[in-house]
Amino acid sequence: MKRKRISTALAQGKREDGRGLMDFRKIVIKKGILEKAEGSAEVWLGDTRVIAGVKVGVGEPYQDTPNQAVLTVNAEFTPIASPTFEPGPPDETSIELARVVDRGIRSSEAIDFEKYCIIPGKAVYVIFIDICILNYAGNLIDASALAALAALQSTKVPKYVAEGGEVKPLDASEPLELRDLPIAVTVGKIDGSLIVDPTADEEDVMGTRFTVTVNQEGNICALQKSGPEGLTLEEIRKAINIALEKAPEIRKLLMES
Amino acid sequence: MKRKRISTALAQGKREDGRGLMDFRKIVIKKGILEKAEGSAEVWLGDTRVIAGVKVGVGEPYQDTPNQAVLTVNAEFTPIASPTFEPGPPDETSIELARVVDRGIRSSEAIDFEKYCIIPGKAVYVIFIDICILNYAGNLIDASALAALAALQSTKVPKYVAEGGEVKPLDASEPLELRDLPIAVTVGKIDGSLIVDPTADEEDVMGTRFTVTVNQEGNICALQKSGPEGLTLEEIRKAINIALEKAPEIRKLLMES
Amino acid sequence: MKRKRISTALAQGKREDGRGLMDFRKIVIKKGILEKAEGSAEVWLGDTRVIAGVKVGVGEPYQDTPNQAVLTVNAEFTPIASPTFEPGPPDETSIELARVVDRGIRSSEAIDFEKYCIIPGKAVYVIFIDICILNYAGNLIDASALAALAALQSTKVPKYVAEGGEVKPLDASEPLELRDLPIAVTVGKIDGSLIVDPTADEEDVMGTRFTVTVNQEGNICALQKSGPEGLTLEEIRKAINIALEKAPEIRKLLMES
Amino acid sequence: MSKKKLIVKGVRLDGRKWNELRPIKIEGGVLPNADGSAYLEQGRNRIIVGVFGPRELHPKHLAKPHKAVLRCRYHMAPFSVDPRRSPAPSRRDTELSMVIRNALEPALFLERYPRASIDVFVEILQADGSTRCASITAASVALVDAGIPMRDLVAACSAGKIDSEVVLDLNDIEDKEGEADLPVAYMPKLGKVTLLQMDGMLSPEEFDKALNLALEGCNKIYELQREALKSRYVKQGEGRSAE
Amino acid sequence: MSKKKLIVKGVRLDGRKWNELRPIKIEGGVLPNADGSAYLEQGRNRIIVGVFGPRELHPKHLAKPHKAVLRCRYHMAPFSVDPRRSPAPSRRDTELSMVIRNALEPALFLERYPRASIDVFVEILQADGSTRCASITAASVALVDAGIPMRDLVAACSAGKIDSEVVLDLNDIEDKEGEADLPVAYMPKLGKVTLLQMDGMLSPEEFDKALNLALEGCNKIYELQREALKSRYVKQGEGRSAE
Amino acid sequence: MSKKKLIVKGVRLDGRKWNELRPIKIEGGVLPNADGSAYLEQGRNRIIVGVFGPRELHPKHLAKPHKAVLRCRYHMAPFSVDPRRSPAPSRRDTELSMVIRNALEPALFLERYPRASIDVFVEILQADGSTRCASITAASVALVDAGIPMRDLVAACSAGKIDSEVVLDLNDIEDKEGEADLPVAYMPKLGKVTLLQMDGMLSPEEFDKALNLALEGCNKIYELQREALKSRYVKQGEGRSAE
Repeated sequence: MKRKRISTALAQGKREDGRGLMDFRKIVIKKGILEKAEGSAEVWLGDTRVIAGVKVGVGEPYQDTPNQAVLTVNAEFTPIASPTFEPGPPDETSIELARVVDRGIRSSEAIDFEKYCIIPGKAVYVIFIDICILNYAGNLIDASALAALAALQSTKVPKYVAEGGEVKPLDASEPLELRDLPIAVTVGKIDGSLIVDPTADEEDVMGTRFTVTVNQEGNICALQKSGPEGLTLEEIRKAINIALEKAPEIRKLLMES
Repeated sequence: MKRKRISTALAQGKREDGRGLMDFRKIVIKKGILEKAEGSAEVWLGDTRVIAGVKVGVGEPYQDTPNQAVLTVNAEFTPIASPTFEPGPPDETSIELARVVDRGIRSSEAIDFEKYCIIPGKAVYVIFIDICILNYAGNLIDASALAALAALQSTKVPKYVAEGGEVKPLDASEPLELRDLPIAVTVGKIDGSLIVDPTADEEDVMGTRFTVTVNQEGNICALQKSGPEGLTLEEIRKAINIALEKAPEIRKLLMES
Repeated sequence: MKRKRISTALAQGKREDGRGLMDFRKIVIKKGILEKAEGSAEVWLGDTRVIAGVKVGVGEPYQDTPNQAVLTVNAEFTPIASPTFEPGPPDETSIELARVVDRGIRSSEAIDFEKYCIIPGKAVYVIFIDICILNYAGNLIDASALAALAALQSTKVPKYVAEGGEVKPLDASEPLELRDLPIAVTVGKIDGSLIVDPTADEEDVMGTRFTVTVNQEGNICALQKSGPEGLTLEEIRKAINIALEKAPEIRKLLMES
Repeated sequence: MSKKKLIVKGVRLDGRKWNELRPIKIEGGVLPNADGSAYLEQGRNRIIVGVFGPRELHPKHLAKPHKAVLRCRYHMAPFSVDPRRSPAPSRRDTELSMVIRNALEPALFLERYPRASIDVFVEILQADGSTRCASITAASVALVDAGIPMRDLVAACSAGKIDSEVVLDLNDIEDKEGEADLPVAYMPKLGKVTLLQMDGMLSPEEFDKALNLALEGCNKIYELQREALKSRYVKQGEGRSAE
Repeated sequence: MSKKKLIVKGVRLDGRKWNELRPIKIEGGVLPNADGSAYLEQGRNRIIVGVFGPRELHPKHLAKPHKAVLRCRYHMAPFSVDPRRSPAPSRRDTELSMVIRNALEPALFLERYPRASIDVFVEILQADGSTRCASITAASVALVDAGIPMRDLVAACSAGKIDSEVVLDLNDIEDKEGEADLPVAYMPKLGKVTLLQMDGMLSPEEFDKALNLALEGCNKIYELQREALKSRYVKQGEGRSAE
Repeated sequence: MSKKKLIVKGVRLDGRKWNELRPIKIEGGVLPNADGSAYLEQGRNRIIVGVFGPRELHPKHLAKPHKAVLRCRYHMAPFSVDPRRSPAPSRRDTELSMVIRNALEPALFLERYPRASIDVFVEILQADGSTRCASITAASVALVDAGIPMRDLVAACSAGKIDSEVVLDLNDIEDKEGEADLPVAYMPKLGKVTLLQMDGMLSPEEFDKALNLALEGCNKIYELQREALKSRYVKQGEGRSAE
């Protein structure tokens, strides 16, 4: 029934909610909404609502990257976000979400990890991005990637100095330096039609979800295909082009927020 | 049926087991029952039977209290204590029990945490109180708080010295210094009657459980209300007065054991 | 039915698969099958198939053995090994398997733990033996103990030196020194008959499983009785003698592989 | 345990008087997917509550034949405190989930919904002291927003003792550095206290004073809850005392 | 692995001869809520066992149609050893729970109680070597105390090798510093060994000697179990040898 | 992030040309107990896959009324990587299990087996880069070996960018030190891509080139899968390019 409704609309080049196939829902971005986190942002994508918080601390680097900061991205589907979400440890979906957001930031080299090293091999900045899904109405990846980036844009990094092999905090902070703004654009395929920014209902009937993350220079910095159906080469190319076209629009919104 | 039996007795100002509303069951306290633990005690409250063991080690302080010893209270409901207890990680009830006992000790400042610091920021005494419920017959909080305190009274703290930034054990120990003896008194409310030291059957039908922990000087050092019913202001005041009256009696027993 | 078939065969002094009571199935041992592990081996015992991998690293010693290397044996029943195995954390059976293998190696003092200390109290070699069951067709203990030993025989230990209290890796390695070759021989009891190397079907109907681990000099270095039935003194003596007789045959195979 | 002065010339570090609540904002119906919801700010606390139910309870063996099961979860976002905390539930979270459930249960008609569950999920987005009280206040509004009948609204507020003074509505630093914390939940119409805990040390007289002050705070918050339910939104300006 | 002398002039560190048991105290029926129970001291071991059943098994899919399921849990109190241990079950606990179950099962008529469970919960309050044997000894008494029919009592005792000598009933330091540990459980009337493990190194001759010694220990303990069941309490004085 | 040269005079560190696959060996039917199985070597990757089903799904409440549930588990042996890893599943394992399931599902007729499960268990014995692709390649052969009908075989292969060059079939060091990794799974007969992920950075033109190269690799591997299924065993010698 839901399927039929969605298919009928798509057959006429429209979406259930009246949007065109290539239209995003209304995007609202608020940066710096929390005082206690070093960075934070809230994003609405239609009824989808996501908060990202950034916490910055000091810790040990990984053994194989002794002079690089550590980044950890984590996502939680809170049970308030949908009647079907249950409290508990992260499941497959929230792990994938966090990893796709992480990959976009990491691959675009948006953060200069070497700049955020304090004492090589001993102490580096540890940056946590925690994504909290408050209302689920589809397209969590795009919303979460955007919230993570907006939160990073609002992030103030507390200053530390190395003194005699020890790390001392200074009573100062400076904005996190971001070298890129990778934007995730998710394309869905329903009955052979490609659409952007799927709703929860559309996701339910979607055979494939394909996320393309695009950096400032129009390069691709992460891909993630999901769902039980395949894509033709033609569809892949189309989806890539859609993302290359949409990403700058969303980046513009982000920069103006 | 059980409910009716208990209510009928209470209506006549008596308990099922013949006690008056303000009577505790027989209390037996044995201190120093184990050789390997630094401190230990066993408490019987009627058929309720609880063992507390104290282990003292050396570890790192918490970052925000670099010159204070660390205290951890833990409670286990062993499956031998009741046909309905299952083995497994601590549930809500045993966590609450441990935290209420912990709060009484901590709030009364019975232990001088700064005294048990060895090297500020590096090494402090770590005190574990483990409470083991051996038989459940109601009023675990009062029995456990008493057992914990009796175990602390019997505790010998092994001596350590700081030598060149390292901690060295000495072959000596001295009694743990206790600056207060906080006593927990739990008041139950059944059909509007207030009682002390409820049995398991009484707990089953009790609408509210209210624990008042009282220190040596007659001050209140912890409160915990539980159960699905509310209390009037009048009932709260009565319960506080009951606890202020009962606590010294129990403290006397503890000191004489 | 299975039980009857096995019993009928045993009554005639034979096994379901035609073997004699004291015959092992065909044993195949391949050492050094993996390049990335410091040691590895694969063992087939009939259709039972087991891989053992040895990883060698550097870590802290246990507090009570500051100048000894650390050995950890772990076993995993992969879900590909049997339609009845489920993925998940180690259960009772795989824990017992790992501990019996561990005990044989440890009790025989096959590894000189003091030799593999780098800086007493600070840094020692950490040796992990991981046993991976690929196909379950009975007698996992004997197969796993054999695979673990064969993997140790193939192990190259990376060299480290202590320089000014720090551990430095050298670009060199040398074979792990093994001082003994403990062999586990498992004897099963079905209807009062003792057999060696039970199949999965035989294990299903077996009342007792009794593993005797024998070292090079014919001493006993580990025992493990399992299963819901008891053993008479007579049966214990017989089983020990079977193991003392069989162990050298298997050790010979191991040394020739 | 305190060294730093928390009251200077009768004024608390955030500028409040001893009997003054922090600025409060309550908004109902903020989550499209939940059956009921509420958002609350109290000082720097930011709390969002979602309510689901009465609905069928899974797994079924947990259902009760004669009444609904009330389930509460108090959960802190990793970025809600400093330093970042693990998203796994702590022992404190488990206890707070329980006391919140006990605080709300007396207000509900659980016996009307056999075999069902009512689920109250509290998400602490930013924590600034007295979060359990703020959670109960918000949950109460969210329950009404879900259309669940209630005997009374539950309003919650803490009192405490800092620098030897009894004060209302502790913030984070007052809770950590102060001498006592007394969180209270109250159903004003029914005159019933449904949450009462205490940490720290109070003489019986101080306890009486603190309890009365907390109840005054509850009454004030009760009014704000009712306003919020009427207008779906209420914001109490700065500098308004509990009297 | 030992350096320290464990036997000096024929006497062990705790004053025992090679073939001497530690002082033992057994008491049945110590727990009001359990169907059966026993308390045992052996040297500084302090062990309490509670038995429940035969009772309905939950969850039901674990029940067996033709027999009862015997479930055993060996559990150490955090303060039972030095240093304190975590209350979470270790791999050793899992193995010991299994071998204790295997040691008791041959004595029970599980086939009489289809779909039921018999639960044996062992709590180690203080551990001083050979706890698995002491647990089996106590569990056996607790099973009888629960009124559960048994083919025979299971008595358990360890032997071992220290300072090159075969000795009876290892205590903690003898277990840790000695050369071999051989825990044995035995049903004397039926002549069946139901637990047999070994750690360390023994020649076949030493094994024979140690096994026989352990069985003598089991026989002695068997008598104590029977006395305890008659009088609900038994205490064996110091200095009594196994012969 | 790379400093070390990965291509020297047109030759990769392991001697391959840019468009060359690593040596591959595939063998079906290697596990007696599994319904289907396959063993695969690709470079130093060693992977074994067992397939069970269609079989009844436990627990039953997870079963679907109109189709089978495909369950995949990607699991690494602790010794498969350097340094040793914990046997507990990582977040990466969880994601890879999911993308492998998504890569295989389009090839299966799940609708034919309502209420059943098909279980694909991947064990990585040694990992050397592009293991998710190798797992899919092997799983596909194991599914056929289990007699499970398929729309097409799924062949998988990675392409990537190292030292600014687009190359085929990344090994471990090329994956870690390179500039981009593009794992692809493909059903050649149906012309459908069923796995497509990317890590690193590629221009749209580079992506096109890399995707085409990966598909050529898939086609080559597809032939090897078919040979393996005919003869139960196939080994591709060294030095054969994808063209």
